[in-house]
Amino acid sequence: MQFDSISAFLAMGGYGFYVWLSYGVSILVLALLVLSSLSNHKKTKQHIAQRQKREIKLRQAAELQKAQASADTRL
Amino acid sequence: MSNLNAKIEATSTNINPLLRACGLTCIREERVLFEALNFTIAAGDIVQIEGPNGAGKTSLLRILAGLSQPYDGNIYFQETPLAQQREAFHQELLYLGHLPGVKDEMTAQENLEFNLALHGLHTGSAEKTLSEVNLLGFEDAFASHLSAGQHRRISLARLWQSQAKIWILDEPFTAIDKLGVKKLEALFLQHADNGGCVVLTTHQDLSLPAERVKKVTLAYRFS
Amino acid sequence: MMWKWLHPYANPKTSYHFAGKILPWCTRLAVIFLTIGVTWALLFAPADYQQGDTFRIFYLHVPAAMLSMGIYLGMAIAALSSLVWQLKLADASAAAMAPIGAAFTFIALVTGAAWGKPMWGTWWIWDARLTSELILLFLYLGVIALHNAFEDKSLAGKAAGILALVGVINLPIIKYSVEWWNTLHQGATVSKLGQPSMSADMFWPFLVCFIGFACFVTALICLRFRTEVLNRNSMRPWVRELVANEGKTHAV
Amino acid sequence: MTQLSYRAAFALIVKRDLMIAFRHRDDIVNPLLFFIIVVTLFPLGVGPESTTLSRIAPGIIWVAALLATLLSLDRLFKSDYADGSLEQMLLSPHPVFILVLAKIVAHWLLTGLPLILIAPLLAVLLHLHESSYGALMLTLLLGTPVLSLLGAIGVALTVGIKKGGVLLSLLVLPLYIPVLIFATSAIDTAAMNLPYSGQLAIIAAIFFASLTLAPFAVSAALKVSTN
Repeated sequence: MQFDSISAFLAMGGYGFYVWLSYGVSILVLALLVLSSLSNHKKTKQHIAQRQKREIKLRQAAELQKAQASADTRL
Repeated sequence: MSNLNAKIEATSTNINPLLRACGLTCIREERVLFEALNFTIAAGDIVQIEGPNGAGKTSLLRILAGLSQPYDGNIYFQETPLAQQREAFHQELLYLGHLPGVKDEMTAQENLEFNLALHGLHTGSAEKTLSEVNLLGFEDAFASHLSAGQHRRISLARLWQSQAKIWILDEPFTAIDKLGVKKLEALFLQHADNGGCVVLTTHQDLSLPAERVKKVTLAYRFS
Repeated sequence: MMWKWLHPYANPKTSYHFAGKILPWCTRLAVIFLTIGVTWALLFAPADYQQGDTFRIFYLHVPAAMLSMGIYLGMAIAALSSLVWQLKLADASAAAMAPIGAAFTFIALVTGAAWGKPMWGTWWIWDARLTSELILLFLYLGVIALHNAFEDKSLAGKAAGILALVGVINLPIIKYSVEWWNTLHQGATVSKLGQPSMSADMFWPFLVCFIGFACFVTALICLRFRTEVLNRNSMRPWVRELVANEGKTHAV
Repeated sequence: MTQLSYRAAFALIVKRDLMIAFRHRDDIVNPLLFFIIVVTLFPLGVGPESTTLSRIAPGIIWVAALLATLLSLDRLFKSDYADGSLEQMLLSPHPVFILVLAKIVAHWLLTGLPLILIAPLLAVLLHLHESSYGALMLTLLLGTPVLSLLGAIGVALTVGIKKGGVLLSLLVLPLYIPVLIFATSAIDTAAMNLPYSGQLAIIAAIFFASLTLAPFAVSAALKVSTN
């Protein structure tokens, strides 16, 4: 252990601000990166699920239209 | 998964096709336009690509011309993959897309001459060629003074001088009057009879004899 | 053309699941190594006899700077294999790497400035290493911006790949020119941000930190790679099944 | 069928691009005016002191040249892309390398060359050191083609993107840094009456490297953009 007390640890021999700034910014940037990557992953899956639902709806609508058209021609 | 989204009504009897599409798959903006598409185009064929809007007709033509890469599959020109003989293939290719490729800063004649020169051709008489597309008297007019329809006709004029075997034409009849369409159709027939082939998309019905026109039908896919 | 189908990791589904398998292991390793490394660096490593406790920034700055260069190189290699061997997944991994590399470059810049302030008395100095790191950041931002500008993700990957390759050819030239420019204009009073000869009790925490960051980067690449694979294959049946299954488990 | 030789295809495209540019003269004149105006802004901002000006003159002229080139890059492929001529050129039976090189040469003749011709005039305005004129001309002569070549990569990548202008500068400017550094240093060295052949040799090396490599990158990029 290089430091006698917590206050000495925080002071970092007078350079506390610079050391903690570096560590703080690094942790912040990396945390943001991890969070954005996770949320991107989740969003992509949601997006795909949404598209699937839309496709099913479109297909049903097209089939309905086709059925109606063939009914019309029979009349 | 249906691989039968394309059907060919007349199968070619020619053993040695000019162009062969093998397992073509095209994906645009996360949508499969067509999948595992197979067909052959032989000398003498006039092939019409059919299908609703968004079915991938233009994408198919661009892939055939070698402008776009398919997601999967290959195009063979005289049984060799396109990628291996780009220049030899382009020597035999005339592609006209949606955009006419006409520069506003050049005259109709200069545009025609440049486009032909790129393919190593000289216009015997630009005047005569331009008159085929109803542009007689516009030779010296700058393209900026001409209409969009006239731009299209300048680019179509190349057909009369072309020596390429394969014509790939995306909607060649837009902005062309009835007489012009007749003329073009006659030209297509003549080209096919001379051992060439024509691949085209069109919204209008072709008035060519049905037995001469092969059809490739693309269906609209939801996924 | 055939071998890419024979090669199991050229298959999106296989590589998606493979990346999913290494992801938790890399995460665990990263947590372990980084915890040990950072504690060691902050609490137990000795202070430098000249630079004092500011030297503890070194344990962040140097791994970040090394990784920022390494990731760019990795991105360029991935781009090359995508362009030359038509590996569709390679550009997905290149796309996955760009933001991570940019983040590490940014960290290297900020820690470099924070280290420089007590040493040089100014936040920014046109030091060769910092300047080339700044230019590297621009290169990364260019790749990311180009990737975002395309709607179609596979086109985006190809375009960004070409740029990454051009960048990697330029990078040594830029680095050399900046170093040369720096020696030309350097005043006599400015001492370079040098690494003092490292003693063993400084080297080991550095190594542990570096390994920790490397594992962290690998884990992040796996995660982002999976997202990119999903993005590019959203119309494939296996992706549909996967998404549908996950939707069910969430609903329950 | 007659096949055009590579040289004939090259000449054909250079001639066409020059003809179009001469009929649309604003495209040549505007970047030049920009170059002149940017250079004249500096004395107004920094002050008319001749010692300061002559010290920063190489940097000003070169940065202004970079920006003027950047401004003119758009016309390299943009209009050809928009009206479909680019696609026709890519479909012509010539190696894309030749076509791309021809377009870049035409671009340099229309922007790089005028910049070189007008640079000594601006150097006079900035009180450039008398012994530096040779170095200024030589670095511009070797450096501006590099700007056109590297810039072409950026344009080829962004030509299909709707708001590609700002993106283009982000992509291209970092690549210009080595040329900027070596060129200004050559001019500075010349001002001290020292030999600057080392810097010139490096710029020449960069020129030849980009001359051989850039057209390949541009062709690959154009294939992506027209896809």
